[in-house]
Amino acid sequence: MTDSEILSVLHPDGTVDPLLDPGLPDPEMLSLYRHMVLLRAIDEKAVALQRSGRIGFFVPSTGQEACSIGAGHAVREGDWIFPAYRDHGVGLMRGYPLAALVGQILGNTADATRGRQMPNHWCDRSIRLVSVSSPVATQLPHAVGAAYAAKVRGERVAVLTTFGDGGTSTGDFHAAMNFTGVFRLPVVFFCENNRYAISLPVEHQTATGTLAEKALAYGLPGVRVDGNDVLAVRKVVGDAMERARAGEGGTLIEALTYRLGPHSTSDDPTVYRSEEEVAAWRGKDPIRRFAVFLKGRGLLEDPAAEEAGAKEAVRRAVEAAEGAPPVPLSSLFEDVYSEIPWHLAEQRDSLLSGKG
Amino acid sequence: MTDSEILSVLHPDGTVDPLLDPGLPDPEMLSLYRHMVLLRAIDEKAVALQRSGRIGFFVPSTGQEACSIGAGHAVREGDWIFPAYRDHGVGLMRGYPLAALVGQILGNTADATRGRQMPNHWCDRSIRLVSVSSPVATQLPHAVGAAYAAKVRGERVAVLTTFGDGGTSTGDFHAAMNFTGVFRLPVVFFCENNRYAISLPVEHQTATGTLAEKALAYGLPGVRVDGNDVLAVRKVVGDAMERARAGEGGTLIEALTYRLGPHSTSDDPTVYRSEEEVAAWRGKDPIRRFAVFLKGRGLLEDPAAEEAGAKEAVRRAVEAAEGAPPVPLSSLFEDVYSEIPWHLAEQRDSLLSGKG
Amino acid sequence: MAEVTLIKAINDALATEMARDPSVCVLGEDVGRGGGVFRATEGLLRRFGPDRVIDTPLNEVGIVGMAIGMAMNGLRPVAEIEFSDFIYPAFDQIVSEMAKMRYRSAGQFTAAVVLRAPSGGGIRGGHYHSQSPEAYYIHTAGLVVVMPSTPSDAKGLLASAIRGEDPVIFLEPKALYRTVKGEVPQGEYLVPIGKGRIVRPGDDLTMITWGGMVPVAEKAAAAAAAEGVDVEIIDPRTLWPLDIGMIEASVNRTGRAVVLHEAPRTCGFGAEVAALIQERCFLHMKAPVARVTGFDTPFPYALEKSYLPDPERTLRAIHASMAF
Amino acid sequence: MAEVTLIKAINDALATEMARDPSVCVLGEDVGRGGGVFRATEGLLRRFGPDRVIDTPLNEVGIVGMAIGMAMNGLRPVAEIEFSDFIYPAFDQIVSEMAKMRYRSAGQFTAAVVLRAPSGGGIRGGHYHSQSPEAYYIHTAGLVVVMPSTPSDAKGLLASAIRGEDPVIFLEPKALYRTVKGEVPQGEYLVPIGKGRIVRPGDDLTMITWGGMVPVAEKAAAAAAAEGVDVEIIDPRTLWPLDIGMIEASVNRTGRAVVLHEAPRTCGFGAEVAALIQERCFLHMKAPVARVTGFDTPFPYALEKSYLPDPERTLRAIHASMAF
Ligand SMILES: Cc1ncc(C[n+]2csc(CCOP(=O)(O)OP(=O)(O)O)c2C)c(N)n1
Ligand SMILES: Cc1ncc(C[n+]2csc(CCOP(=O)(O)OP(=O)(O)O)c2C)c(N)n1
Ligand SMILES: [Mg+2]
Ligand SMILES: [Mg+2]
Repeated sequence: MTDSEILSVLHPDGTVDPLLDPGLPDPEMLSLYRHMVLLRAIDEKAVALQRSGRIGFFVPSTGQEACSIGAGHAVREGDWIFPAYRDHGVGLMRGYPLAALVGQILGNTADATRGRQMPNHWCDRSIRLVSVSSPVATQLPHAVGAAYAAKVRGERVAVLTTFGDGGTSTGDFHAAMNFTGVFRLPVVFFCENNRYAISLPVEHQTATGTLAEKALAYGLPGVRVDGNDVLAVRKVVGDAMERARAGEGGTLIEALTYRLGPHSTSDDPTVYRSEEEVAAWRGKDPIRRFAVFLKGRGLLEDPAAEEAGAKEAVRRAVEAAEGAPPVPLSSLFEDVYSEIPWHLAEQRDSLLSGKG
Repeated sequence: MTDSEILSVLHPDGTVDPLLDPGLPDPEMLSLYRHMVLLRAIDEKAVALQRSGRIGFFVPSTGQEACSIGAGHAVREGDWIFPAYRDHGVGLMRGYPLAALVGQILGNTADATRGRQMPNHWCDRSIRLVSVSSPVATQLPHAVGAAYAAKVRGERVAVLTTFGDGGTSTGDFHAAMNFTGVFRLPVVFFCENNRYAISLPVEHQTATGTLAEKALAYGLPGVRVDGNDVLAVRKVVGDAMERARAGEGGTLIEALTYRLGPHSTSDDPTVYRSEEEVAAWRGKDPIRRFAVFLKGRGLLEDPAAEEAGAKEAVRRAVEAAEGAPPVPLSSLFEDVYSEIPWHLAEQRDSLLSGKG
Repeated sequence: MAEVTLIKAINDALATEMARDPSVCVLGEDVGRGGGVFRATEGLLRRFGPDRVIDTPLNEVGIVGMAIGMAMNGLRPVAEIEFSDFIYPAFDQIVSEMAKMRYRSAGQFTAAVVLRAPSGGGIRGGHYHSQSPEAYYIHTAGLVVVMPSTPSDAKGLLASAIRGEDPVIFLEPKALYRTVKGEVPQGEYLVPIGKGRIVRPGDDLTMITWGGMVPVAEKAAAAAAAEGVDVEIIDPRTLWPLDIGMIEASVNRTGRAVVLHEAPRTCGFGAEVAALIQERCFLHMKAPVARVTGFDTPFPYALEKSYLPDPERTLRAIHASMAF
Repeated sequence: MAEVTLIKAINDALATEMARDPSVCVLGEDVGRGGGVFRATEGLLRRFGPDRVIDTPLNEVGIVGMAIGMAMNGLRPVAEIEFSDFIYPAFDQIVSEMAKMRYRSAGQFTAAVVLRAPSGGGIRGGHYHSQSPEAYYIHTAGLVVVMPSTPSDAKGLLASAIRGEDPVIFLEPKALYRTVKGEVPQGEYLVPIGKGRIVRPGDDLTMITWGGMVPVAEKAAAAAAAEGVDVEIIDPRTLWPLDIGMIEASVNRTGRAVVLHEAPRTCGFGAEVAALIQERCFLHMKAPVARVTGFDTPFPYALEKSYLPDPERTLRAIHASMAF
C-alpha cells in the first residue's frame, strides 16, 4: 500500500467494496450504528448541560463517530484501551455503560472515579479502559508498557491507543512509536486526523504529506483510512489488532476525519474555520453515510426513531444520575497514596472539623 | 538518492571520486588534516590529564575526527553552531583557540566560562559556538530558534547542530525536526552515528534501517555519508549548509562512523563491544585514510612529524593554562541573573566572610 | 484611564511592547489565528504578522527550546504555554537550559525568554487546568517568577519582564482574567520586577499572598477588620527574587504572619516564606507563621471549592494566629 | 554479614527482589549489557534475561511512561534514570501521570513504579551530574520520595519501595556509592518507608539531614561534641511522607534545629522542614531553624567544594544556633 492511499469500504451509493468489507454479522452492524447514534446524542446532551452550567466542560466527538465506534468494535476481551479525551466512543462500544459515562460527566457519587476529573476523563478497569488524561498523548507510552507486560507474559492481546493529529507532534508520540518498534510490541496507534489541533490546521502541524508515513521513522507500518467510514475503520483497526495479537508488532493508523463541532465547550471554531469547509464535511456525516448502507441492506428503517430513542436513553441516564449525592468531602484526601499518610490525615481532619 | 546509499569520496587506494570531490584548495585540505591530528592529540592529552586526576572527566572523539572536522569546515562566518559534547572538532575547525579549549578543560581562570562546567562544555560567542549542555539533544530546538531569528531578519546564514545516534530517540530531536520542517528553517542536523549510545547498539536504539530516513517523517531530506571520510563529510555538510543559506530548508545528515575509545573517561567499552569489532574499525581510521590521499597528492610527507607537532602544541597549551589561578569564590554567585539579587548577595557575603 | 480586565491588560502589554520593539515576538499553540485560548494574543497576528506571532505545532519542548534559540539570536520571545499544567514536557528545557544558559556560558549567551502561562484554579478545570506550579520554578536557580493579581500589575510586570535580561516564568491567575477589572495606564507602562505591593496596610498581622488568592485575602481581611483585627496584605508580585524587605518590615511590626496560596502546602512557596520569616524575624514573632494553602492532593474537579482556600479558612488562620 | 558498599547494596536489593518476585523488572539506559553506568544493575541481565532487564532507547519519557504502563498491567518496574539530572524530559510523565494515576482513577489504576536515580554532588560532575532535585518531587502530591545514606538502608528501603503500592522516587547519593561501607543483611530485608533514623542521639540541637550530607553532619557533630555541644542527627530516609514525629520529639527536647542539604536553599526541602518545625515546636524554640544548604546557583564545576556544605559551614550554623 502506498502512503497516500486511503482505505474506504462504504461507497457513496450505499454499497460496499466487497474486497474490503470486514464482513460483520447484521446485528453487529446495527450495533455499530446504534452506538454512533448514541454517541452523538450524548454529545448533544452534554453540550446542553454545559451551556446550562450543570457541568463544567465537555469535549464532543460529533463528526468523528465512525472513528471511535469502528475502532472500539475491533477491541476484544483482554485487549487494553488507552484513549484520548475525545474518544468516549471507544469505551462505549466496548461496553462502558451509559450510566457510568453520565455519572463521570456529573462528577457526583454516580461517578466511579469520585468526581476527581473533568468530564471526558473516564476509565473502567473491568474493560481495561484506562484513565484519560488531559495532557496530549501521555497515554501512548503507557500503552507501550502495558503491551510489554502482556508480551512478556505471552498473552495474545493487543493494545489500542487513540489520539489526534496534534498528538503526533508530541515527544510522547516519538517515544512510544520508537519503543514499539524496538521491542516489537502489540500496540495499535490510532490517530484521528480531524484536520485541526484546536485552531491549528494539520498542514501547519507537520510538513509531511501524511501522518501515516511517520510510522516509517520507527520501522512500523503506517496506514490511512477514511475516518468517516465506520466499516473501513473497523477493518483497518481490526487487521492491525490482529497483527498485534499475532506477535507481528505495532501499526500506526491515520484516520481522516473532521470534527464538526467546537474543540470543546470552551472553543469558538468560527475564529479559525470557514463555514464552507464545515458544510462540506457535514455532507460527509459518518452516521448518515452508514445509514444509507444499512437501509440498502434492509437493516435500518427509521433513523429518526433511532435518534429519538438514543436521546431518550441519554435523558433518562442523566435524570437518574443527577439525583446522586455529591461526593463526600473526606474523599478529597483518599487515593493520593495507597494509605492516608499523617499530613493528609491532618489536612482532612482540619477541613472536616471546620478548623483549617 | 536512496535512503541506504552512503556517500563517500575517498577511495581506499587514496584516490577520490571526481564527481563528489568538494574540490578544496590544497592548503584547506592540509588544514583539515592538521585539525584532525590536533583533535586526536587533544584527546590523548585530556585522557591522560583525567587519569592523573588533574581534570575530572573527558569525552574523547577519537575515531570520529572526520565528522567534526569535516562539518566544522563547512561552517562560514555568520553561521551558528549548536554542538554536542563530543564535537570539540567543529569549534576547533571554526577557530576556537586551542588555548581556550584547554582552559575550559582545566576550569581555572584560563577558562572563558569561569570553570562553570565540566570539560567538553565549551562555548565562544565570537564564533557563534553555543554553550554545550550535557542532557542529550537539548541544543536541537535552540538551533531551530536561532535559525528562525536569522530567517525573519533575512540573513543568509545556516545553523549547524550536531548529536549522536542516541540523540535521534529524544523528544528534542522530534520537536526540532518537526519545527524545522513546518517553518522551513535553515538548520542542518548532523547526526554522528557512531553505532553506540554508551553501551546501546544503534540496532536497539531504533527499528529503522537508517537514521537518515527519519527525516521523511518531518518533510525534510535525509542523507547518509561515510563519517570516516572527511571529504565526503565536508561535501555533504557543505551542500546542506548551502541549501539552508539559500532558503531551501533543513537537512538531516547521518554520518556513519565509530568511536574508537570509551564513551567518556568514566566508561569501560570492553563490557559491551568485542575486540574484533573495534579492531575492524581501527582499520578504517579517518586520519590514516586521509593521510593516504594527501600523500598521494604530495601534500603530506611525514605524518609522524605532524602528530608530534600536534602533541607538542597541546602539551605547551596545557602547561601555559595550568598555571592560571583558580576561579575566585565570588564568581560562584555571578551570572545566575543579569544582576546579583539580594539572596545571592547574602549567600556570597556569608561564604566570603566565612560565616555561612 | 480605562477600566479593563486582567486579560485585556496582558493583551495590551503584548501589543504595546511589540509595537515598541520589533524584536518582540510571541509564539505558542493557538496564539495566532486562534488568538489564544484565553484570547491573550487576540489581534496580534493581524497587527504584527505571522513572522512575529507564531502558531507552533503541539510540542512544548519545541516552543520553549525555540524561544531560547530566538533569544540567543537577538529576538525577545514571549512564549505562551496554553495552561501552566502543560508546561511539564518542556521542564527540561526550562530548568536545564533556560535557567542555566547565562551561568554556564559565563554570560556569553543568555536565554531571556518570557514564558507566559495561565495558572491556578477557579474555572472548574480539574487536575490539568488548575494547578499552581510556582514552587518548581522558584526552586530553580536562574529563573525570575512573576505573578500579577491586578490588571495594571499584569501590564506593567509583563512589559518589564519582556524588557529584562533574565528568563521569566510569568504566571497569570486565570481565575482573575475576567473577574477583576482595574485602571491600566495606556501606552508604555512598567512595574519593576522584585518589588512587592502593599494591598492593604494593617498593624496586627501580615498576610503574604499572590495571584488568585489576593481577592480571598482581601475578603478575609475585611471580615477580620469587622472583628477589630487589622491585617496587612502583601502581594510580592515578583515571587522570586522576593521583596524580602517589605515582608520583614511588616512582620517585625505585626509579629504575626499568614501565608496564603493555592498550591499544595508541602514544599510550596509558603514553606520558603515561612522559613525566611522565622529566620529573620524570630525575636518579633508572637505566633508561628501559618500557612493556608491547597491540600497535598492532586487538584480535584468536583471538590474544587473545598480544595481552594477561601475567606473562611483564611479567617480561621487569622483567628488562630491572633489567639496563639 | 558482609561489609559492602552502597552501590552493592542497591544491586543486592534488585537481585533479591527479582529472585523473589518474577514481576519485578528493571529498565533504563545501559542497565542491561552495560550493567548501569554506576554498575547498579551489574549481573542482572545474565541472571534474569532481557525480558526483565531492559535496555531502552535514549528517551526518559519512554522509560517512565513505559514503566507506568508496565505497572498498570501487573509488573513491578524499577526504572533507572542515568543521573537524576536527566529525569526532566520525563517530568510530565512523573507529575502528571505517575503521581496522579491512582487519584484520578479513584484507585482503579495505579502506577507503582520505582524510579531510581543517582543524585547529588561529589563526583566533579558539574551542572548536570550533581543536582539534588528532591524538592520537586516532595512538592508533587502522590509521590513517595526516598533517599538512603547507608548500605543497609539502601537495600531495605529499595526492597520496601519495590513491594509497595505507591510510586517512589528513589534518590541515591552517588557520592556515597563507593565511599561508605556497612553491614547489610543477606537475603530479603526491608526497612519501612516513612520511618526516620537517629544517626546520633544528642541533647542540645537537632540536625536533620539526608543522603550525601549525613557524613558531613556526623563530622560536624563530632567537632561540636569536642566543644561540648551534643548534636542529635536525624536522617528521615523517607523524605516524604516525612517522619515528623521523630523530628518533633527531638526538637521539642533540644529547642534548636539545623537542616542540612545539598540542594539550593530556596524552596528546598529545608524550607518545608523549617516551616513544619516552627509550626509545631514554636514554644520550645530557642533559636530559629537554620538552613545549611547548597547555594541558589546552578551546580558549579570548579567551585563544587565551596558550593557543597561541608563540616565547617555546618559547624558554624551550630555555633550560631547555640549562641542565638
Ligand atoms: C501537552 C499539552 N499541550 C497543550 C494542550 C492543550 N490542548 C488541548 S487539546 C489540544 C489540541 C489537540 O489536538 P489533536 O491532537 O489534533 O486532537 P483533537 O483535539 O483534534 O482531537 C491542545 C493544544 C494539552 N492538552 N496538552
Ligand atoms: C537526556 C539524557 N539522558 C541520558 C543521558 C546520559 N547519557 C550521556 S551520553 C549518552 C549516550 C549518547 O549517545 P549518542 O547520542 O549516540 O552520542 P555519542 O555519545 O555516541 O556521541 C547518554 C545516555 C544524557 N546525557 N541526557
Ligand atoms: Mg485534531
Ligand atoms: Mg552514539
